[in-house]
Amino acid sequence: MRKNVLKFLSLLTILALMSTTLAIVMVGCGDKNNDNKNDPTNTNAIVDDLPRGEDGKFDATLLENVQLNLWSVIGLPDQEILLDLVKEFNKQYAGMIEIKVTSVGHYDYYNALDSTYANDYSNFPDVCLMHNEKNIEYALKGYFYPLDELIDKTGIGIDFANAYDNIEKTTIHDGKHYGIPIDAHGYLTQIRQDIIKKNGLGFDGNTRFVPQNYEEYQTLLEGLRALADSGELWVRNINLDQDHSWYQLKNGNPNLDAAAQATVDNFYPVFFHSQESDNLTALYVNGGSLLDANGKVAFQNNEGLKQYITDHVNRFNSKLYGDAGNKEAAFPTGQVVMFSEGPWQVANTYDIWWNNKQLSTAGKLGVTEEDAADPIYANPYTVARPYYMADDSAPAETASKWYGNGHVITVTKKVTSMQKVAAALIFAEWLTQGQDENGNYNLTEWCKAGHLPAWQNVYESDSYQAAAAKSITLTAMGDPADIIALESTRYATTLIAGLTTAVGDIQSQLLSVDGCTVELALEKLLATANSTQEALNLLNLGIK
Amino acid sequence: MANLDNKPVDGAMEVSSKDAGKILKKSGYKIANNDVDAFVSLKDINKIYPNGVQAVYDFNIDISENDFIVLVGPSGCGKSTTLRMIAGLENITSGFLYIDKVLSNYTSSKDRDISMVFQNYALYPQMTVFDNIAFPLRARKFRMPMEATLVKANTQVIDVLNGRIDEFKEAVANAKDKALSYGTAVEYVATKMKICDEAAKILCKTKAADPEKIKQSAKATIDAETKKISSKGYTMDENYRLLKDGEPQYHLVKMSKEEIRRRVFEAAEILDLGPYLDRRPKELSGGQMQRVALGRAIVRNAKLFLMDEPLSNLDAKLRVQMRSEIVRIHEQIGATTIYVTHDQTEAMTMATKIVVMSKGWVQQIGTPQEIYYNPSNIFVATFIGSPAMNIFDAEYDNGKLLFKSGYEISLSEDYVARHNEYYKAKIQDLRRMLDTDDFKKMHALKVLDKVLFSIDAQKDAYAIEKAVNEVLKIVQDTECGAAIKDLVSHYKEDNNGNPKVDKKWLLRIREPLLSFDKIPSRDIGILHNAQVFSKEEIVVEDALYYQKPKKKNNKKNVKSNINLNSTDIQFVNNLYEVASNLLAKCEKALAGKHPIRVGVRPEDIVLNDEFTGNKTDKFVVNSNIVELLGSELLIHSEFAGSNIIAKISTNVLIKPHTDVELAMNKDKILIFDDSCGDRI
Amino acid sequence: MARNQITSEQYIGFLKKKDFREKGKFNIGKVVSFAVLLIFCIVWLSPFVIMFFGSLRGYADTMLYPKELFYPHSGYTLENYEMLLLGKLPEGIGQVNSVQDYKIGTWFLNSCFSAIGGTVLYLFVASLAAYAFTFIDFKYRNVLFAGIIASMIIPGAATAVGNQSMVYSMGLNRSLLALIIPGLGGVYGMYLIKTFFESIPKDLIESAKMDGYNNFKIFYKIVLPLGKTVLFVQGLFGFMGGWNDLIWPQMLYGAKDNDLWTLQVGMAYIINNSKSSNLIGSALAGGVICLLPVLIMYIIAQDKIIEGMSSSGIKG
Amino acid sequence: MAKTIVLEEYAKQRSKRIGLFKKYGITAVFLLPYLAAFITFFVIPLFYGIYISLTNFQYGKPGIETFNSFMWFKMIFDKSYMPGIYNSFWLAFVHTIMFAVIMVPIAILLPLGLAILVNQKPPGFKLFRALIYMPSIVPLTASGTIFTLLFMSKSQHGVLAEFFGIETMWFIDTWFSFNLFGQTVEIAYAWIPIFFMCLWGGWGGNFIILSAGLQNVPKHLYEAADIDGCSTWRKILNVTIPGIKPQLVLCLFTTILGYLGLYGQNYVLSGGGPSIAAIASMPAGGKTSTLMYFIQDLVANNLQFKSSLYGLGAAASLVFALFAGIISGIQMYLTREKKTGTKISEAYNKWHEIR
Repeated sequence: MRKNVLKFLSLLTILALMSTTLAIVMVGCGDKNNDNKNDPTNTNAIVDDLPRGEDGKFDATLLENVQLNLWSVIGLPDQEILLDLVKEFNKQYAGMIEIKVTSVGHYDYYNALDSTYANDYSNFPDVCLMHNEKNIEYALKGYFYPLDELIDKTGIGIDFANAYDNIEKTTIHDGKHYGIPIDAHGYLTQIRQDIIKKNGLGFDGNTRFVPQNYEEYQTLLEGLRALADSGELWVRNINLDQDHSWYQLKNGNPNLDAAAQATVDNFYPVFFHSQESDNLTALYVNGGSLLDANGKVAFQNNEGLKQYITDHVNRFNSKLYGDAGNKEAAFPTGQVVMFSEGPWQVANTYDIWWNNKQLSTAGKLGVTEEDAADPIYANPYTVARPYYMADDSAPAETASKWYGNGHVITVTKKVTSMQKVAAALIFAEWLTQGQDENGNYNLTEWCKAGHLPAWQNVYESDSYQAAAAKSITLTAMGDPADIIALESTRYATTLIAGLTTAVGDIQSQLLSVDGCTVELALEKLLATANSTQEALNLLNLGIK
Repeated sequence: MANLDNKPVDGAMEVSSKDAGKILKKSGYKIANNDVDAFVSLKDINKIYPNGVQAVYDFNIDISENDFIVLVGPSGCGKSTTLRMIAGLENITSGFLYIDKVLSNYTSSKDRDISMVFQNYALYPQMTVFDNIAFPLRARKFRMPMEATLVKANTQVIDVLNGRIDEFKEAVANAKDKALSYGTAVEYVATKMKICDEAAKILCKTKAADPEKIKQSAKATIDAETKKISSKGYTMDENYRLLKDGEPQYHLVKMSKEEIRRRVFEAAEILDLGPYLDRRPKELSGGQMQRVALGRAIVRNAKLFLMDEPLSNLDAKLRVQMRSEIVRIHEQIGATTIYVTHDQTEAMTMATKIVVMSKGWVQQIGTPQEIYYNPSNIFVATFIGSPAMNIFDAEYDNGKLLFKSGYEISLSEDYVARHNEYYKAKIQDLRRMLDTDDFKKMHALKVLDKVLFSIDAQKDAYAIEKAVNEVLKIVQDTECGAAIKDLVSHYKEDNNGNPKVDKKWLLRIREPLLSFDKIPSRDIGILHNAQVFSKEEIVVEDALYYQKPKKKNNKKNVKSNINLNSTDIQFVNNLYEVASNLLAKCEKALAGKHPIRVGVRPEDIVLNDEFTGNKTDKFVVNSNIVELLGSELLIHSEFAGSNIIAKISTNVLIKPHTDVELAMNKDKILIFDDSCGDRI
Repeated sequence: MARNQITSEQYIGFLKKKDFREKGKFNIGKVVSFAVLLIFCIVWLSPFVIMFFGSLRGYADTMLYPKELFYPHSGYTLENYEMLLLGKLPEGIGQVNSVQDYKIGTWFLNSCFSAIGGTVLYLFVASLAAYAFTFIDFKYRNVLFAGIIASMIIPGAATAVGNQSMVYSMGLNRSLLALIIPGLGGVYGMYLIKTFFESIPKDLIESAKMDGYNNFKIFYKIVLPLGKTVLFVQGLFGFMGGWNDLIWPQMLYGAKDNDLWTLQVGMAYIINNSKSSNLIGSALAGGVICLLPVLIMYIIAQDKIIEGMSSSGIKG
Repeated sequence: MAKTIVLEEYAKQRSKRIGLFKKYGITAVFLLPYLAAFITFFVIPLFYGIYISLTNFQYGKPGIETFNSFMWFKMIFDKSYMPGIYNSFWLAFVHTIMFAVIMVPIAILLPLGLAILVNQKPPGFKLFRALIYMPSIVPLTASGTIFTLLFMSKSQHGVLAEFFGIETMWFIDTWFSFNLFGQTVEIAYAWIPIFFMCLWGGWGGNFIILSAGLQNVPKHLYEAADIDGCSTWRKILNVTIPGIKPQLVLCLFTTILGYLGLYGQNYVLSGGGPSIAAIASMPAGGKTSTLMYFIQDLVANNLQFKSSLYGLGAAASLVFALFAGIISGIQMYLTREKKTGTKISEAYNKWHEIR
């Protein structure tokens, strides 16, 4: 028997040697323009083949059909608007620049980026239109060029001064821009102002229905809860072609039979806040930050965030917060008064549905004259920024602000010809600063989908202000200056994941059988922060 | 599981049906039949397979204690099926099986206290030989006598301490130094000093340090034990078995490891399997495997041994050796054995009683000499004995046998008497049969069928009229005759005038004819032999009649689903026909000249000048092949139309292809009837 | 003999059998096993029933009347299937932020191609290798076989990145070949086929050799026909494996163009989307669509396979 | 003078050479396709994996890695070096072992019991055989959906919650906790849905192989056991189970490997389970994490880990392979063919001597 084992071992060693040599050989042939990948900051791989006019300056018209492959992270529904804009751009620059857009869903955009970069470099995109949070993380992985130098070289007039620096800061690392910011948006809170008005819980004499600060928000929630518990709360269903008559909770919804009634009758003023942006808003509004000066995880010692978490525990325990469930279904039936969701849904879906004409035509579907006449009852659905996040300890300059992420255009290291770089920059400049013939900015078209422009001149332009007046989302989102974008860090994924896991862990603990106390919640926050710190040390180890 | 020890209740007891169940339950479903005196007896055992093929017809046999019965016959004659029925592996279709006077038709095979050796040995591949043999002992509880073990152990301890301490010490020393892997030292001591394990254990534990103290404690335990036994109302006999008012008590208990080991070693000793006890079956040769299978059967010393062609897988030399071994073991153990084989030499050498079977019927039961010297019919004669008996076709003319080649043998007077008396008895027997009701019914059926199943006859009313009258005449004095008579009269009234033919009505007449239940199996056996062993070929549709070798039974041709309850069954080779033409033949035979078959065993054909006994006239034959078989010579030659074999002692050397003068030993000539093959 | 013709002797035997009422041993084993198996199957197939009925229930009913699973409040609707196959969203739901439209047709064809193609190719290659390992004894045969078997222990993840870069460097990933070629090295199937080939009696092969068959003819004419059953069995296991595999195709094509996706990857994408926006009905419908083709193929093949397996005696 | 050679000698050499070539040629033709696929898609990636685990390999940038002096292995085995990774790895290890210890026997005994029942050939056994195998052809996504629907909470109208009123929050609460080597290990309720999903569809292959094995047990052994007076239960123990030992060993081997590599069910049902705060951001930092989950988190799921900690994933999978190798080695040793000893025959000789 032993002779056999010896033979087996010898065979194994031969196999091992053979394949390791093969592996090294294979790996050797695999390295593609390695130096380009190692040092994220150098741009010397680019060949300067710019067509120059007589005066030595670059002239865009001399470009002959430069092909650009753009990956966009934008999903439906605002995907159509982006594609129209690109079609428009291609028409304007026909023959010179042609951009082909591949849209990869946010679910697997970065997975695709990584695997194509590693294994299938030939399919790697030239231009990436992606989230601004991940800009620095992927730049420092060696995916994107620093743009300032290139902008000067091509002479394309992108003046970062016009951009809001509170949004622009996520694209800057060691003073270099790695991406051109386009827009910004935060998570808005959807509010049933008709229920608030009907039950007389509005502010300044029941005329304003959006709580501007912490106390107003708290009183509104408690008021709704008290009424719901006593059964006097008036609610109605504003879904399309459902019966819109008011009814009090205690005598149940007239047009639902007993079985349906059983599943619907639990009422909560507000559902859990949706994960990412609300946590970051609570952190940034109260002056906190994910990392402190010397790069250590710091979100756990921010007083505001702690208050936000204690609110979570207390409000849930006192039945002010409801389970996540299906927010889109519970809101119109009057089961919940407020919930927070991304802005892209607001404009073209929620607004059209819930502020529909049926609510303003009296006589049909249980709508009384008084309901039809009253502007609030006619369009019960409104949207607002989460003003109530600021704790009293919040510093003045951040108290009225809120967190928002946005999109950014970057030029990838795949591009090795200056022409392509120029074309990309032209497109970026066209999208962000370009104007059509009667002076309104292309960016406004894009912002109509529910985004704030990252550029001041576009914000202040009357074309934008006119569009904003019409769109409920843009008016609600207000001034881009109030947006606090994510600090620029290479660990964005891990840090955001750390914060989200902490809050998520607490929320699910609340749902568990033995509930959750404030001390346990804070303890969990601390523990998760430590483990995130450890993950950071790990990543540092790996990246070195 | 039926418990083994309570008395079987008497089967013949008349009991009200209500409490019959209770009695049966109390006796553990064991019914004894006191008028059955044999140890194992089979009464009218039949086996009909679900597809209608009958494998065993009316098997009757009485086997007494430590008999060696051999069922022998060509393959497919139902011998293995019978054995499996006794073993309980097949259901018994009809008839009663008594093992040790207990009706055990439906007792499961493990309660029948039998052990079996299979043709392919059926050894458990994963167990060692020791485990294979010990398996039956470990598998169940046994009926062991209750013993006062403690008392026995302690008394033995005392008598060892009194006299044999040094012997004990030496045994213990022996046990240790040889590092016996003999289970434990205790068992070695126990076996060596012939004391029970318990005693050996006490001694070894205390190492007989100070004999006095051990003796006190032993005595104390003995008194305590005896007090306990007597309190329970038992008394103790000399070898410590518990008796209750004089009767030894039995209880069901698992056999102890030591007991198992002893028995298996004894079995191994008998079969000298010593060196192979650790081996796996697949590492053994055919002979060894067969001996292990035997060991497994022996070790349980069951009352009944069943062997299903155990030697058929062995080579010739080993087979001879194993045969003598089985016989030796049988004598040593003395258990009744039922042995199945298709090799007639095995049957002759081993059996005390041989059962020759053919096509499901028992041809003859008897001792080997009986079977060899006066076979009951031609099949048994040709089957037993090798080389086979020579058969000649000849004519019998009151006392003289005329062979085809003109050769003539005149028979002695008493033979002629026996011949005529045989035929008279046969004729009388057949006539008796033909008068029985059932045969009359068969006759009536034959007549009716001729009409019923031929299409043209149905048109001609007159033929029906005639047939029906004839049936009436045949049947009028049987008990169903009256019923048929009023049926026929009934026929006359309703269709008055025009004699309308009604098939349904004919079938209704036929119905009472279809029940025959009083035909004794002996008669059916005779008629069966007449069909099978008669000389001229009767086209017998074999498919239905015998157990055909298992063809791929595609649904079409095998009639597994004959609807036997329907009335329009058509009978083929009706028993009545067979009986009647057998009768005709016998009468003709009595009258005068009739064909006959003569059988002479090879050793009875002798050299004319050598043989001094009562021999027939000599005849000259040309020997074409001469085989030398050790001490005898086999001469193959042609005589009277069939080739014959003569067995001659070798002191006279016969060269092939020379003329030889042969003669037949007159009083060893056997005459067989032509039509039914019986020996006259 | 014509119908209903028997000998009188047999008829007498039949009469004896009738009045003795042959009582076969009442087989408790069969009755008990029937009862236990019946209960087991009912309990074990209830999830299938839940899945099927759940997928026939409209979106509104799922929310409002969760209790009425087997008879939905407003009757059975094919709404969920429409959503999956035609991409028609039931009203009352916002735009599900999916990016790729649902190309169930192409995904189904991709799945078929990769599962069937992969299995057939693997059967051919594995049976060739199994033939070599059983019937041709070359120098290091046993050691090599032991080495291959030992490789079964190593988990897939250990070779994941190597495989991935190998596939990309060979440029297989632009087509569906990347799902087929790596699978050809599978060990379990070859092991199964080898154990079965071992049960083929050696003398059959030797006699064929005597008649002048060379190895290929023996392989083609004798070993394959005999090995039909194990090829069927491995075919079933291979097809199931290929059809249900999710991690490997997702790793290869997960990201970009969805016309290279297999049905599993597509369904996983749909189910994740619908589960996040609480469309339980369409998630179940996705499950049913994944399951149906395999189910049909299994029902057709299972009788032959299990019969073949049992009679052929796959030892192991 | 030209070299002379005896003709016969030359003929022998030539035939030997051709023989050699023909034999190896044929084996090459037969073996080549399989071996080529096996080498390129298993052996080379395996050694490439080993190579990666020994260097600080960056996912995106092959070729620039340098030897990292067993950093990843130190991290897995040395508690003080990186406690988070150490804790989450060995917690996953404990989870995998406990689940395998519970699940493997069931996944062998249940199909064995059913195979024996089907082997009794009750009426309609063909239908039963088909139905029993059916759950295991269900793909992971489909069965995942069914079980999530079954185990969802009351507010999400899960079937168990609605129909049977079982209110436990399966994917949140912990069932019980015990401490092991000074650490408290919390067993989450989420393990129950995973257990049922594995119970439902994991063992179809075993059932088929065992029922095939049962057909080959020779009938006459059952008859012999009957005669020897066996009860049905003892018959199963002494005839049926030893008869199908080779199949049982094969099933045991594949089932152990299958459940050691448990990942799909955890990913689909509970996504690694309710997160444990202390190791929340570590790979597989949840209560239903398994070894494979730890590896997949590093190698595929979490992009940040994937790009910079790929080496750790490769190292972990090697440790896993080693560990699986040890377990299958033990299993093979335990189920090997026993050698024939000589103990009993010696005892017999002694016994024979004494008498």
